[in-house]
Amino acid sequence: MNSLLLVILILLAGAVLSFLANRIMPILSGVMSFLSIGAAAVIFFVQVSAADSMAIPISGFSLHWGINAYSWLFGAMVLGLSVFVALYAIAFMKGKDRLGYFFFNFNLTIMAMMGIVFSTDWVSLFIFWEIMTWSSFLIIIYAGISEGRVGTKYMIFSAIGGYAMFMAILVSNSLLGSFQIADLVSGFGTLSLGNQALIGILFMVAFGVKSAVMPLHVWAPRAYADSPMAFTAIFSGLLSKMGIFGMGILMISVFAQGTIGQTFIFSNILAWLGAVTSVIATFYALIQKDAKRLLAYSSIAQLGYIIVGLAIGTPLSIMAALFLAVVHAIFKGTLFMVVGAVERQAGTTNMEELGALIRKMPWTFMAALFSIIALAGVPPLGGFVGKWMLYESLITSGFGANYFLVIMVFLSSTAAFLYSYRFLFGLFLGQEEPEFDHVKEAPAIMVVPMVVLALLLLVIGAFPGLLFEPIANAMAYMGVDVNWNMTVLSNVWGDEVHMEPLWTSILVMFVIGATFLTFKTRRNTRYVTTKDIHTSGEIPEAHENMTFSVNFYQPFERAIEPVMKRKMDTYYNRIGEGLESLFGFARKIYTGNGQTYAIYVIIFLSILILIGETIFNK
Amino acid sequence: MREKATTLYLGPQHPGITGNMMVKLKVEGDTIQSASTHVGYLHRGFEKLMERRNWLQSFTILCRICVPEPDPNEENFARAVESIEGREVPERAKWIRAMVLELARIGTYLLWFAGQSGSAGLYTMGQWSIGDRDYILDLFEELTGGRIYHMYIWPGGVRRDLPKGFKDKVLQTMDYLEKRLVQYDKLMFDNTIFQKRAKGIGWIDPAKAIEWGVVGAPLRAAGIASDVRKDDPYEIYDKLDFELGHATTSDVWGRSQVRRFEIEQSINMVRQIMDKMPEGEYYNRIPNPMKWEVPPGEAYVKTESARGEFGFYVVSDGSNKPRRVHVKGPAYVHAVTLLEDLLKGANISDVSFIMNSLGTCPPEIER
Amino acid sequence: MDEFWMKIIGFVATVLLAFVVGAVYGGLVRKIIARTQNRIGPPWYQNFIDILKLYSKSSAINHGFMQHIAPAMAITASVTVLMFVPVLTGDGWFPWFENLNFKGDLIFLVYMMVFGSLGMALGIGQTGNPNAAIGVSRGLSMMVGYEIPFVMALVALMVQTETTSITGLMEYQDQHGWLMFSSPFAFIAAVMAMLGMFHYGPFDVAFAPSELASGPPSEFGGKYLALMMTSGSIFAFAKLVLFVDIFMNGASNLIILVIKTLVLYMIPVLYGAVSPRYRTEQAIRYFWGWPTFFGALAIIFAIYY
Amino acid sequence: MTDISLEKEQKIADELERTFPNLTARVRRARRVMASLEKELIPSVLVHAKDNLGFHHLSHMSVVDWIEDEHFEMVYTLWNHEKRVQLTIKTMISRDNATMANIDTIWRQANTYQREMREMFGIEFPGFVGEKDFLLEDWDEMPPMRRDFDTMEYANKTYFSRPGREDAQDVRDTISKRNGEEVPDFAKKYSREK
Amino acid sequence: MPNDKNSQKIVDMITGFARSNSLFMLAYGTGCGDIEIPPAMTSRYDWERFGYRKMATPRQADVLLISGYLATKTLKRVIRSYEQMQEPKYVIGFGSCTINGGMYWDSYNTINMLDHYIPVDVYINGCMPRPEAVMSGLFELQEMIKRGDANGAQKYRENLEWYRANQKKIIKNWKMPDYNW
Repeated sequence: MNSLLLVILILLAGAVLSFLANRIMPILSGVMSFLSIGAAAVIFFVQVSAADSMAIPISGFSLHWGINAYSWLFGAMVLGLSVFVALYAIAFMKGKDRLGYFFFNFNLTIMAMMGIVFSTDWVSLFIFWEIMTWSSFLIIIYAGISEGRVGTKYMIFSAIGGYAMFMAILVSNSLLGSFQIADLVSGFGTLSLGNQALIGILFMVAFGVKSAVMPLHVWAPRAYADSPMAFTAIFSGLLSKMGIFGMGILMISVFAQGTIGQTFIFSNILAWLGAVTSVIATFYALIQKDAKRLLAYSSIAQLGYIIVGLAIGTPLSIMAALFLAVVHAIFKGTLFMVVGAVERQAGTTNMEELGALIRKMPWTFMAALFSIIALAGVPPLGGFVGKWMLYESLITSGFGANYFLVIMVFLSSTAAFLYSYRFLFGLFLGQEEPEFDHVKEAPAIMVVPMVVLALLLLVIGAFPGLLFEPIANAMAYMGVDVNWNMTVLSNVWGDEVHMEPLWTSILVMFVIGATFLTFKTRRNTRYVTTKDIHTSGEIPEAHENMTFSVNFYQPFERAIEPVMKRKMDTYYNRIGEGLESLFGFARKIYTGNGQTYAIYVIIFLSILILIGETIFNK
Repeated sequence: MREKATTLYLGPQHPGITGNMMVKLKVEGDTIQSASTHVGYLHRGFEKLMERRNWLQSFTILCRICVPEPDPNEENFARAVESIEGREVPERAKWIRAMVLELARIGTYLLWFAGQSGSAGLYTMGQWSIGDRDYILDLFEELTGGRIYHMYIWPGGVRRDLPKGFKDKVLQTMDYLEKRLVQYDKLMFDNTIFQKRAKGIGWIDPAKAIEWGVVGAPLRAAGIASDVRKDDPYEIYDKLDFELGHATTSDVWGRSQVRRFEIEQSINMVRQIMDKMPEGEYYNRIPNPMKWEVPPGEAYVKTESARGEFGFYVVSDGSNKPRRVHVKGPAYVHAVTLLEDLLKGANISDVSFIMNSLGTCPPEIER
Repeated sequence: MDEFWMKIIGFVATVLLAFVVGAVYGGLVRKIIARTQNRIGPPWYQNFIDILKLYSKSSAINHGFMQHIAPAMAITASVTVLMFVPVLTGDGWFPWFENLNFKGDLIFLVYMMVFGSLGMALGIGQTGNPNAAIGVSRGLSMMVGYEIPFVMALVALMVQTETTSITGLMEYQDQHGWLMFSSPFAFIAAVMAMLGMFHYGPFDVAFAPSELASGPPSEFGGKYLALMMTSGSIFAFAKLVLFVDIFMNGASNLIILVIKTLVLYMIPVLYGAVSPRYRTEQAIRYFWGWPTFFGALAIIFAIYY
Repeated sequence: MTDISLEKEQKIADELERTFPNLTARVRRARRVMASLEKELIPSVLVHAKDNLGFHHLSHMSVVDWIEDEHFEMVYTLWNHEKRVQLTIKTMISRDNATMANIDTIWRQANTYQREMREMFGIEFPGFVGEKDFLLEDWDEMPPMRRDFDTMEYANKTYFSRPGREDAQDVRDTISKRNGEEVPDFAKKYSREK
Repeated sequence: MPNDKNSQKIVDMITGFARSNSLFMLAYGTGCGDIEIPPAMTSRYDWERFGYRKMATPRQADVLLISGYLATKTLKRVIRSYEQMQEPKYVIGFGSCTINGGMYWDSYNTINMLDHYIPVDVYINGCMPRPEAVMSGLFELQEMIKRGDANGAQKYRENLEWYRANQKKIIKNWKMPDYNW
């Protein structure tokens, strides 16, 4: 059997099996999911090769699947992270109800993502895209309808994206007469500029929704924060990367063919959108008090960098974007798992209440620390490599506006230190509170995936070449040639950063320093509790809060007040209110019941298929 | 369940606090939600101790009530005793007393410059002004024998006459200080950063100021010309020509302006005093200090100290010991209820700044 | 093998030099500030005594693992930054200094400088002292303020010289003269940002004693404080050398190095001695005002250079 | 201030006596008016003085322990900023179960005074809110400012005292011998052993 | 050789030199004596010449300067601050009131003998001691440190029970964390 089909079928079978296994024993359903994803991963990494391709004929039309270096990169990312998350999810979801429902959709989402990666024609990509949207939507509403109508928001934006993609596919088909992605790439140059722009914008809206670009990001923070954390790791780490996957195809290969690629305007607008997204999202992230929402905004900000990198379009910047995409999947997946572990163990993720979990959950802290260092882009971990390439590519691009773009990106990533610290401080550091005395380290089955992924970041930091190789292959497939070296970063001006001496230096100094601290007057070094601090000689009473955790960055908030006054969300809400009053009857459709939504989704699908049929048969 | 707001202890062991007291702050972010002043770290029970000491012995401990500016204590108590007893004070003694009070005021303002600028991080100013204050202390040392505690003003006059050549030294010091003031202006008052810090901070509602018990420079900064030296003149202040500091902004900046103006006025007043001081007796001797009895009576006397109205309520029951001495320093109101009000909604950065601008002096709160 | 040992010797020598010069500068600064304040001030070697005294403290407390290793992280960052900044150029008196330094990259250095602060911030966070946490919040907020003009200046330099490495910048300066003059706006922006970087002057709000007691290092004493001070001395020196390298074409021998760094160091020190401190948001607004304007000007200047 | 006409002072005293029949007011000297009455009327007199007579400033508030007569004397000192007159209002309250009306609704700063009086004299102010500890901490003896509290006895009981020298001899010589220094001439004239 | 007596002597000399020439004082104005500290610190007397410096938190300080009388409420805070300091640490009693109560000998709220509550290394008498006296006291402390006589902290550790008993006699509500040296 074709290995591509095998992967998809195993994942699908896993979905069905885990749904059924729930009837026998709830925990089995997680195990089934994990096993199927593991098996799919094994097949993917062992069996799948570039030669694999297949076509599934459906009523005179066939869906084409294949694999290339670019899609292999994303496929590897999806399955690689999913294995860890699925393992984590077994323990995380233990004891919750409706596990069958959860794991069914969980597997289905991963299957859909693999399907997207495998698709070589727009139709099958679109089908899997919609499956991905629905299954993820069903998981968002798994916990019930929340007050912000998160699911509705997500569905509305996804529908906009879906329609946009559908339109784009139809337009390109009517112009070029083919659904093949490769045909769009080769034929794009022949289209008129207006058509190029139309197709480009429509596709960009479709992919932009999933990767939460600035005006289309509104659904993301709450959707990320309200899903179960085991899924958010996938949602933010991978699902958003599908948008990047599509954008990558467009930006790297499609646009390069057309005149639009040469006009700069399109890619520059996108790059600035990406940069503005990252700045604003970063500012929002650092005023959040819930760790989940902090990470959600941080995801949006990080996706902003990736978009900047893609939009600039130099080899180094594309490499940076793809590198960041992979690293972001790893560290953000880990961080959401960390938050999930904290939520499960301590019962809350409110950074104003939590504190001092470092002594109770040291391994989780370690995973969080490494991921945060990678997120902040501080050397020597993996995040730095991506950031460095992004900056260098912007600075060496030789285009005036890009120099200011680099300042925007830098502002966002410096401000990211603020929320990075806030995250670690809010959850793991600060005063020990008696109400969290009972908290214990998460079960090993949750800790292991986190720690393994965190260590992976360390390895990537030391040997970025491990990641450069597949990325360079993918870019070569897309027609961009890059040189890469195992441990040396270099830009087009010939400047280099050597990661190995850096690592040596850091390691040696750190060991010397730590050894000195540990052995100098070791006998007289004493551990004291966090209650024994300098409080101006006073002894605080038990009920008094000695952790500074509310409005942590208020001075900074005051400085950025002018920017923060306007919130995109309120505009949408106003539009939404206007629409709601206009179409009062539409409210009846939103019953707030997940199953009704599922019916709508099915109706939606059948309408789409009907439309598709009529067009195909033309 | 712990409180939402963070508790910050500003003091007693804290560089930002004036003296030894504690302001407990509840903060969210860097905005203060509520503040409460806690005192008692310096409580020595002066009022109780004075019940056990005779009238003259009381003077030795009295001056320790407010450390930065001990002379108004002595002068107040002396005047209270004189007013109860009806004792005449020689004219020259009155002039000398006024001189001592004004010198003390200059010294205190110099110390205040250090506190106000130090709380804003301008340490150079403090180094200069405290160094210059030492010249005033030198004058005191020559006049009274003590740098800080003088025990110089007694009932019936002052303890000693001015030493030889003292007048010239005083005038020289005043000339020196006047020159230094120009440099202080450059360093502190003309500094834009200082102005940015001070303007609009610690605003007292002028309409409520009197009712809240605001006195002294903060009240004058609110646009209300009120000064015990003018309103209820004591010693020879009605014979001196001086103006009051005036500002209408009612914030830290206004208070700085008022004090800056008044230190100049005090220098002028000292010059006037040295100029107009009559010759003659300096001490209307009391009979036998150890057996000296003061007839029954009571008096509430007040002085304009550098921080504002400083009051003494003294009751005598006819014995050789005071029946009751009650001291009311301006900080008693400023540093407790007023400070708590002003800090609500203020920034953490401004706590010590506001506190200094009110002239907080904990020992006079708790005595 | 000889080369290897030469490198090790050079490594130790550079670190020692940085520490000694940094600590002497610390002493000199105290002396100079004392002079502006009409005082004699401590002897120039006072910082050595202080550090030695702190090392000889016989007891120490810590609140947990993170606080324990935080100073180690700080010194790691300082030394690593130093390693990537060319201390001396050309045929100096000490040939080791030149060979040792890796080819430093500016973006890398900007990020590496944060490593130590982040480590310290984590250690400080574990102490649970609210004053320290407020200090960290202020320090990090202000960092966002001054990094922007600083990076703008760096970007302007990189664009103008078409290199991102420090050695590249110095080679450019060998041919075209000091960047301080050929890129004046970048220099102005960088120096204004430097005021914030050294935490002197109006930008010491993170350590404001009258507000936060000792601020971030509130709970650090004895050996921890000693290692922090050592790291601080090295870091201050490394930052100065970095500035001298990118704007004044480095130094070929120690005397010139000392003169150049000292002159540069006096800017924040003397400005600091006569300035009260800004509140945090005022400081951020300051950095996003004129310095950023000059930074933008510098970039525009560099584009059309 | 040679022209001492006590007109405005007399007017205030008359006005007060007219409004409160039980009140006795007298002018003591220029700018000093004193009034006394029973304790129940104190809040209304204060409100009247503040709102109608212009005494906005509460200068001072005190209490005197007349232990022989078994009562406390409450003293309120007000100041009129426009007319520059000081009004002292006095009343007597019983020493056992001493209670007094709470006036911190009239002047906020009275809060502080009342906290001190509660702590130092044991006077209760019904309806008064304020932190219990003001100057003292964990004090469980008699309120210390009451005249029957003996501070010396308490100090001897509680604190260590360093024994002093028995003889009252001048120690300067001993010190100078120990250090090997000469007593300077100017110091000799203060010596008790001439 | 670390065990060698002579080398130990040299080490002691160096640490003694460092410790005595770098005295960080805890910024704690416990009483009215604090008014003479600013002159001593500032341009007239300038004690930074000798390496003295004020430190804001006890963790970093070496010297606790008890500037004057201690009210019982302050005593509790002083003990807390003292116990938070790190060894070697020294205490200077400043002013007559720390020695025998001074003029507050009969007050109900001030302690009379400081050395019964925390170990005092140097007393400075006078009310108020002039800045010169303060500095002379500090010189004395420097000499003691060099000689190795300033071992108050050791005394405190060894006689902790006695000190605790004295302290608890006055401080009724004892809610302090344990002393960790």
